[in-house]
Amino acid sequence: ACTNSSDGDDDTANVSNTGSGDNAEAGDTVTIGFSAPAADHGWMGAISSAAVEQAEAFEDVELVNAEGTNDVNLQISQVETFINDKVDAIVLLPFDGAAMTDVATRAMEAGIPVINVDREFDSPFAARTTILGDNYGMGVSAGRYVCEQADGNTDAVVAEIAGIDSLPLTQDRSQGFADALEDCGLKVSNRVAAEFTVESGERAAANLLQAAPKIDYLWNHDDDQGVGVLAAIENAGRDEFVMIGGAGSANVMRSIEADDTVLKATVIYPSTQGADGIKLARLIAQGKSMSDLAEVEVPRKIQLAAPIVTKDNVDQYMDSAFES
Amino acid sequence: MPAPLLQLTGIVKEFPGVRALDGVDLVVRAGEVHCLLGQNGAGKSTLIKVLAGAYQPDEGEIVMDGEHAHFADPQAALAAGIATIYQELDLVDGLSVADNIFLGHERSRFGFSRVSDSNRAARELLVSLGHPEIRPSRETGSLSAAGKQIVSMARALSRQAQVIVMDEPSAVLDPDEVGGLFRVIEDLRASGKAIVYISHRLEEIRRIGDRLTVLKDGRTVAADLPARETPTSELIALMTGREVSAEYPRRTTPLPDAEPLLVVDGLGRTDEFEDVSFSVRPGEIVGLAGLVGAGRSEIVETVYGARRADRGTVTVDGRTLRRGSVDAAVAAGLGLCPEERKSQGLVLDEAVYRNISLASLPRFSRFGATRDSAERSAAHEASRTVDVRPDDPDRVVRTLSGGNQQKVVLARWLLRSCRVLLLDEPTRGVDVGARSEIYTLIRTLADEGLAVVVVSSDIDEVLGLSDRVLVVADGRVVHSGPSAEIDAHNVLDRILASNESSHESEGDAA
Amino acid sequence: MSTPSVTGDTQTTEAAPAKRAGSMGVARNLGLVVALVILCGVGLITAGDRFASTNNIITVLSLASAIGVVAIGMTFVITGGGIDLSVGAIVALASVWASTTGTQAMAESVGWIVIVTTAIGVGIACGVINGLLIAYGKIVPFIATLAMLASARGLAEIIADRKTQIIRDQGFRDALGARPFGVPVIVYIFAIVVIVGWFLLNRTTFGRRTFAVGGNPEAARLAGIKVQRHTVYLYALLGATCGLAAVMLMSRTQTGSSTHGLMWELDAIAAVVIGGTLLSGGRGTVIGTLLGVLIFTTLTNVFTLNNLSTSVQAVAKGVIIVVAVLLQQRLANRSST
Amino acid sequence: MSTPSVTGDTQTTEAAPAKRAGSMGVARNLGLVVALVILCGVGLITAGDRFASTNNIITVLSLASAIGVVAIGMTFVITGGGIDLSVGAIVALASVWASTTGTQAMAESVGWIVIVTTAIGVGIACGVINGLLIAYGKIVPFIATLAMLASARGLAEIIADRKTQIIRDQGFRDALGARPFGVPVIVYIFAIVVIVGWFLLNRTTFGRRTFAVGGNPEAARLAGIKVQRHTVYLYALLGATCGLAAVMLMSRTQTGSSTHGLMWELDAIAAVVIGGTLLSGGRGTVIGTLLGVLIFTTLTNVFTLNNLSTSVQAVAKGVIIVVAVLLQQRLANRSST
Ligand SMILES: Nc1ncnc2c1ncn2[C@@H]1O[C@H](COP(=O)(O)OP(=O)(O)OP(=O)(O)O)[C@@H](O)[C@H]1O
Ligand SMILES: Nc1ncnc2c1ncn2[C@@H]1O[C@H](COP(=O)(O)OP(=O)(O)OP(=O)(O)O)[C@@H](O)[C@H]1O
Ligand SMILES: [Mg+2]
Ligand SMILES: [Mg+2]
Repeated sequence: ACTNSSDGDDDTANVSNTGSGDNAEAGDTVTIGFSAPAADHGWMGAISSAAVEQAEAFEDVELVNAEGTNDVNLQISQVETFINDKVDAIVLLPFDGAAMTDVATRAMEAGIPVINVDREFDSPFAARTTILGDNYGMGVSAGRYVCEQADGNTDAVVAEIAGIDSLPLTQDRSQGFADALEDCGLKVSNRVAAEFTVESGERAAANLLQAAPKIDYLWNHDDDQGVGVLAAIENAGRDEFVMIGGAGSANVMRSIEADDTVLKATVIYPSTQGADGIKLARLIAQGKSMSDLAEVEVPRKIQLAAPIVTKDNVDQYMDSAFES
Repeated sequence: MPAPLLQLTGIVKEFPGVRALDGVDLVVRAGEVHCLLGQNGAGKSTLIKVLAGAYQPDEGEIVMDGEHAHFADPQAALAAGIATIYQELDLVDGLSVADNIFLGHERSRFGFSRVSDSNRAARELLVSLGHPEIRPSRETGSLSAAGKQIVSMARALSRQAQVIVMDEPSAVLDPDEVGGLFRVIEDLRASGKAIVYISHRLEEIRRIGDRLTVLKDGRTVAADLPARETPTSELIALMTGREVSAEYPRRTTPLPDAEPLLVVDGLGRTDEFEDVSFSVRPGEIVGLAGLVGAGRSEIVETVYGARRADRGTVTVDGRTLRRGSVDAAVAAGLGLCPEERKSQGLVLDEAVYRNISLASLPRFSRFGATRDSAERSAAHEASRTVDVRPDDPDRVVRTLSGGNQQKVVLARWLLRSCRVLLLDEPTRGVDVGARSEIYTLIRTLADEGLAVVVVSSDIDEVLGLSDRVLVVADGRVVHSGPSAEIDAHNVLDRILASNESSHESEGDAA
Repeated sequence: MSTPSVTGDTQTTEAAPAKRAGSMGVARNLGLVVALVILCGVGLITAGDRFASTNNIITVLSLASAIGVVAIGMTFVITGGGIDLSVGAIVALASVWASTTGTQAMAESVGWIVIVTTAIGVGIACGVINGLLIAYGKIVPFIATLAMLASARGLAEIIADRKTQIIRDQGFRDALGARPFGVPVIVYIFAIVVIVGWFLLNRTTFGRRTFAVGGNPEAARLAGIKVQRHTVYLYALLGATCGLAAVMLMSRTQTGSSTHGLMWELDAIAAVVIGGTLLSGGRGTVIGTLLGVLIFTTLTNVFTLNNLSTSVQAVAKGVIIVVAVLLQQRLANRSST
Repeated sequence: MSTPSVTGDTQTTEAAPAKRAGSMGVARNLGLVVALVILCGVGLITAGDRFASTNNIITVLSLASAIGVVAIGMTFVITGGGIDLSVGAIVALASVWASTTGTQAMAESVGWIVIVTTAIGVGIACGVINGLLIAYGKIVPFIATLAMLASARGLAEIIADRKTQIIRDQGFRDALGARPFGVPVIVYIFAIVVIVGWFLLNRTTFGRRTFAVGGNPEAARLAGIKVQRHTVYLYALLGATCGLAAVMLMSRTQTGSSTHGLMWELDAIAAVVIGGTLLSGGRGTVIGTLLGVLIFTTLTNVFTLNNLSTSVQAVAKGVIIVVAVLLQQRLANRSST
């Protein structure tokens, strides 16, 4: 997921094999199957690239990378191929967690540990370990930030630009946002959905800005489409509101740091999950533990935090931001 | 005798599975009308397509003006001075008349169309063809077949060519229009152009031709015959290799005195035809005579339900048909052999036998599953009765010659046992030999008790074939009576009389 | 194993009537067979046993099954001169409708067949609406089915409330998840649909009329065929196959979701067209479609086995499609002359 | 404000020659105009000033511009009897190629025009490849451009490494971001493309030949038109408009990305077809396409102003498309009889 950005040696923001202890040492070579949705937006692209780069960084990992797809039928067959191939572990970021549950269970039954990334399966038996971001929590973080800024003003106009609306994760984010806002007596007055792409973000935002002539707070679910959203805001010459991003791309972090746009904060949705999935898969396949924990097994579930990033703490997160 | 303007020797053209041309020689001189004769499928159209650069010959050579010529594409032939009127109307329906005429050599300046200029030039051409009523700006698709044929002619003339090839230009024209066509051909001949003329109507060849070449099965069987003097019997023998009767088969038994099977009463469609009433008894053949554009096709199509009647009724065997419903007509035993074989009749990419059986599928199926062999053999038999060549029921219809395609459409309705048969131009483009067989066939069907309605632009044919004739002019029946009591001259007189009486109705009747 | 036999059997039978009609012979599918064989060769060379294993073949066939059933239905619509962009959306709607709590509750008391009939019923209903809009409303198929695409997916989202619906009915899971002789039920379903589809298109009056309606609707009408009604039947048939595909997908994923069948319209049409069915109508081949589907799924499988990057896969896919079609043409031409 | 004038002007001029050719008169677009007016009426009633504000109108026009330019190019290809599924992918590839660091570096020394010419050049190149495959390779347009769709997007991903490339060239930003008389440059570009497209289709030899090639390619060939070469020109033209659309999109988003233009193929074809251009070729209207694009863009705008949920939007969109087309037909029929 990295970059030609500022200086040369932070080249491995998401990838590190300089971990602690024995885990960094090469063990038996393991084959890991990786399948994810189509990289039709930056965050997903970052996830996949990070996973690939992470695997390359390990000399004892051989990665089999299936074609990214938004067709669950095809993704199921990819996992079946992994099972047929008897890979040592499968890292699976499902297009739709529930729909992939059955095949993941079959993989587990075949003795192949499945590491479930980002979109959770429907059954605890389908994965050895689950590592996921907190979609609901993202919404909550963004909502809390708005509440904080509004500081008791219950008349504030809050707008929301969601991602692909038919995905359950989008629903979770919106729900979290709505719930957090409700706590301080606010609600979303205008909501549109884009498609996680720059162009769709621009399109949706352009219309939204016309629908709401005055906005106080705008939460945009995804920083890739956010590039387009910012372009639309600039095109419309609007600056009366505070915008909050989502996911935490490097572009956005830099812009928060520079503090020269309406974008004042973003909520992190780690793009390191794919890479972490690979790491965990390797540990599990090689029978190792997470060396920072006393526990001898890799945990069942790791949920990543969805912290809010503002000008004040941006340097803390800059390194883990994904370049998109 | 002038030197040959164009000389083709040993032309061979093969299609997958057929040797369409098998060594054809043709010599055309300037200032003559050279007729090309041959049965359906003899290779006439293929030959002229080779000449026009639309096909590349496999063997043989073309010499034009004393020099070897090779036409890699139609443009090369056009550039060399050969313009062609193709048998199938090759116009673009969506374009205006003027655009079609100048397609490929548009009147333009820096790529911009000079609309008024080309409209003016188109109008001049159309006027010189005797058709000032066709507006150059009219959409070509809305013209009748005859109108399109005129546009094709105008297009060929617009090329200022040395050689003009005409493939059955008269097939869709009525006698009046053919007269106009011949005047144009005379002018061209007088100005030293060469014309290659194809027709199945021998009397036309007598009138206009200078010399003729006869093709049979892809070979030249006779060349350089004088067009006027060669006896008809000899020509027919050369073409077909057998004797053919030139007589119309007359009724042999008296017409049974039955109730009419088909009764049309007060039928009308706004702006097309009005107040058409007639009845046909079983065993009777009724002919609709008239000039092109008179509305005869519209009448039979409306009877069939393919167009929705605005007024009047159609009754078959005492039952009135639902308006505008082909289903009802077919269920009542009607069959229509439509006027335009390509657009209305044939599924071009299907095999011959499947086209023939199309209207009779239920007969060849059990529980919805087709009985292929029964279907094929029945269809094959039907195709033999009309003499489809080559005799191969599995051939894709698209690869048949024009006349043979026409026979396939006809065969469809022979196979389907219907009670009332409506035939619109059944012999268009059909050769002399097959034509007389089709006449016999129609007569046989009538004798078996069918009621038949025949539309044809060939007045002699209508009169010869039918028991009773209706003369249609301008959407009205102007005469009705036994066909024995009227001759071609009288028919034309009545049409003219009606035109004079309704002088104001000028419109564009093309 | 069932592929070779399915392909082999029907291949030869289809060849027969086709050959009789001029240049439409075996040659027509020869190039596709060669392309598929080359693809398998590449798979064998690059992935060896992993490619040729029974399991892998079953994986490819399972993947081909649901989309394959839709493609067979699409073959009829395209042969009949139409097109349908709404198939993916119909699959989604059918899967959602058949997996609502209401349907599942009913299935519990009546039996899993309720789920199946609901899915197929919804598919047929959507197909009939498409057909009516096209045949009687005279809306061009592209637009009518585009409208259906938007509406059906929207409706699926509303019904599912954008959540993935899990199928808990054990009867359904058992019946459709079974694997007689080690082969999943859905592969048998696909095989049956191919055989029935082939028979319907080539050996029945329905098929004959489909060719006529697609080849020249005016001629078909004047020959007494009820063109409009037939058009409705065609879209209803495709709708039914979409419903069936939804069932198959539900069996594979144990879910109903408004995101099922995303982009299937393009995949299905591509398989049909690469198989040799003319987009302009009047010419269609079930076996060609089967080969088209198998080529696309095998391609993906070989890519996965070889661990190509997604972007490189996309580029390669485009190039391979072009090469396969060119190959197909050259072979067809050569053997017809 | 520029919409009414653009529409108005060309509308009346188109009516003239159209009327000459039989039933193709004003009536043909009347239904679309009525649909658009009704839509605007709904917008006014439900969103009042927010809808009618200058800013909102400019927003709608800006949103219509890039896809509109592609749709005009698509009108030519479809009128000429083809179809192009790769437009969105070409837009993406052109935008990515024109925004690489290499191109931007060159732009810095030579000028922003480098970015523009690169984008249009890439577009033309892709179009020419499409055209060659279709005209000389004899691959059906659907398949050839589907292959291009896969390859071009894959290549765009490889070049961009799946990252969004920011355009930093100030010259480009200034030139294309300008707003003479308060209207963005891209709206002027769209207007010019519509006018030039109208002229090209209706007033030039090229246009006549396009109708002929689409309406009856065999007749066109026999009339001495080089059908194959013309086909290549048509796809190249569409490629050029895709390149131009990429430029417009880069100006609006300040980025080049492999995800630009996702699904534009369907949107563009839908606008063209709803405008009245026949998918079978031979008949096409630039003004109809313009109206089609405006209808779709206005629809989304009105939906957003009313804060409808995406699912409801989808259902409504499908229904509105059907109603608009039916309305269009009824009006066209009534005034032509
Ligand atoms: N494209 C083609 N493919 C295969 N065979 C063809 C093709 N075109 C013509 N033929 C065959 O070539 C032979 C000659 O056909 P052609 O059209 O030249 O006959 P014709 O003399 O013009 O007949 P008609 O008087 O009926 O018009 C026929 O047997 C026909 O079936
Ligand atoms: N599709 C059409 N649109 C507009 N006018 C048409 C159309 N078809 C035919 N016409 C007109 O209707 C009139 C009757 O034409 P038609 O050729 O059908 O008459 P007909 O008596 O059957 O002549 P034919 O001898 O050619 O069979 C003509 O004026 C013709 O121009
Ligand atoms: Mg001929
Ligand atoms: Mg007629």
